[in-house]
Amino acid sequence: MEYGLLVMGAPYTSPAPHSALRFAHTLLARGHQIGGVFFYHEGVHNASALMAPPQDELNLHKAWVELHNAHQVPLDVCIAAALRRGIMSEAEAKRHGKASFNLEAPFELTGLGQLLTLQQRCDRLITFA
Amino acid sequence: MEYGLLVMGAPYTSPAPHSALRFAHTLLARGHQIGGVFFYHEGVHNASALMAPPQDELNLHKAWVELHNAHQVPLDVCIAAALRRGIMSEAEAKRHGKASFNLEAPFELTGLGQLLTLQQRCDRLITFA
Amino acid sequence: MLHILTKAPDSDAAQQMLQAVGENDAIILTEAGVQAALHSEWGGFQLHSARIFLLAEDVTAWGLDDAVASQALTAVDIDGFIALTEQHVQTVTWY
Amino acid sequence: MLHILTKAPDSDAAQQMLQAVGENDAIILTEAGVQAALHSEWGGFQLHSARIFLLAEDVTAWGLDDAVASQALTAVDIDGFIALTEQHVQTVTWY
Amino acid sequence: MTEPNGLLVIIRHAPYASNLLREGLDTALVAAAFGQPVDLLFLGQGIMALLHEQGNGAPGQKASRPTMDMLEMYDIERLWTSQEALQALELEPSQLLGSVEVLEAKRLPDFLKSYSQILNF
Amino acid sequence: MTEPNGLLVIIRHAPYASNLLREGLDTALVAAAFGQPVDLLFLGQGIMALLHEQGNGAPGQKASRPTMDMLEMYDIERLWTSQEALQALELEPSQLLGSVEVLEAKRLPDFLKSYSQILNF
Repeated sequence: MEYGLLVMGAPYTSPAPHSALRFAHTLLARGHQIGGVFFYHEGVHNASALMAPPQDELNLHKAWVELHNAHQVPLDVCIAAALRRGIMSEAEAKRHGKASFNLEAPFELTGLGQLLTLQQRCDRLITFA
Repeated sequence: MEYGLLVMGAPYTSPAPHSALRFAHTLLARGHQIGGVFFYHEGVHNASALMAPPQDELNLHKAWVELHNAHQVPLDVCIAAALRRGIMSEAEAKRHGKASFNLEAPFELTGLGQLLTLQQRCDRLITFA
Repeated sequence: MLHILTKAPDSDAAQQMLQAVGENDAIILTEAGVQAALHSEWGGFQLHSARIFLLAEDVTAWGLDDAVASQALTAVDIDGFIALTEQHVQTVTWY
Repeated sequence: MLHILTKAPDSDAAQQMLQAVGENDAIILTEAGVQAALHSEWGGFQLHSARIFLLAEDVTAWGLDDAVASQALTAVDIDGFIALTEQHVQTVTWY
Repeated sequence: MTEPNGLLVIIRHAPYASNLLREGLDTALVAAAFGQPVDLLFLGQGIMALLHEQGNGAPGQKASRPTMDMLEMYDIERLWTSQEALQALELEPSQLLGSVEVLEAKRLPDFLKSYSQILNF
Repeated sequence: MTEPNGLLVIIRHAPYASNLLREGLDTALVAAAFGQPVDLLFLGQGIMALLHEQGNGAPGQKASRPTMDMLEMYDIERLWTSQEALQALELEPSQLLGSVEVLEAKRLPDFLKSYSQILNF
């Protein structure tokens, strides 16, 4: 089946991203497809390239990038939720006159419509929050 | 009296930063001093120079900077809480091999000892969470 | 001691606070805490009604001015909140 | 319908979920939800015990293996969690 | 509520306390703009968004009321809550926005099943 | 608990559920490293950190147990909880780490007042 995942919790604050990652890897091992992961609410912090947890803790940003690299899972981030929380791409940084940015590929800023499309297209949408 | 403020909530998720800012301005208007604001837990996101809320919403990062500029209030950010959440200064970015950063003066990364010093030095410590 | 409650009156935070409030303590309800105005039987009012304050700005934002007036509760503005922190050396926030 | 509970059994989320669970629904308790294992009288067990599952990895992390065993509750690993989502077209998370 | 493509957005968090109410309403508005039929169900603290006395926002925070008022413009006309959820907050239907419909809690399971898609905020 | 400079750190949030437990314990450890007398009070969900059966951490998340075990090394020897808080979780003192002392809830107000400083996590 094709699954969509909605992640609403921030790394190192909510266990939701950890649960979502475990779920994602096991889904793929069972032969399912993942149509996309959508990051909303505090979940947008998963996309921050600047996170630097202690070395004995999982780097969640890196773990999502590895999931993408191994399985081409799209990682979509709600742009409105991201911008107000300080998560932005190089293009948005330019538009807002900021000197730096913290979101880059494979994470992509996108609109909420992407979440609704994901829900409609996939056989299952599972929320981690 | 001298007050210390501890801010534990993130902008646009918790009302705590708004409450703390209102409290801070009214404190100063009443003739009190603010020995420092310490940002811990999710409160570290207040320090993000990359936040770009819609124009009809208060930019909390800017509001803290203005508080500092007008009244020289120290804005201290717990370094351990900040790094794991993707908040880092130029110096830390270099140390961690990151190409960009999102925390700059007047926000300062500091250790938890600063919170304990603030509590001991000030007449009052008020937590916003 | 001054207790600040920022969560709803049926929250874990509120229940823990009520066990920690002593005889000469005061309570200020802010943010989601102002919803206590809807619950006249809330434990806080039973035990400590004389020393409970609600932050007026938050009461108005939450649409609870009528509830506060009809129950004759005491609202204070942010100056009043600060005055309470001046009167009590120790302040604990329950969130 | 499959209901995922990620908060403690006395939380708002748990109470709302219990009102929404229908006759052919299943529940999986994950993250803080696994604490229901400590509360044999929890509303969920009264109403729906045959269709309640606990996520084994979270049970172990929370130190609740003994509680799950002594109450003869059903723990499933993450493969079992996914199997539940395969069986139910609709999944709702209460958090 | 029996349309095949119907989306139910459940709102369970209060205005100001977090951004979940706002983000849930935004989701409903975008779905409606895409032409999807959308209803809203308010439970628990989410009901606080329905008080007609809601003010202009906490100082510095944006009020949710203007967003609530946009719902009708986007043809989101059915707002639901449950009798028991109202009672828990000691609110009367008369204190809510006029358009809110009240369900008995025991009808909730069938109510949820009548939607093909649900998002829970 | 009657020392003039004593700090009480109150822990009210569970392991894994948020980072507040960890950040509260870190604060206690730093205070102790600075030579400040520190006690810990566990209430509500915070008590879950005291279960001696606590495992190795949820997959991918760091366990809190090693940090708990560091407390003694830093001379943080008094861990408190309340009778009523334990009962609410249906836990017996025998399920907790051996060093935990149990207060009656009615003693809590005076207990808090015996510390010159309090931080609430």
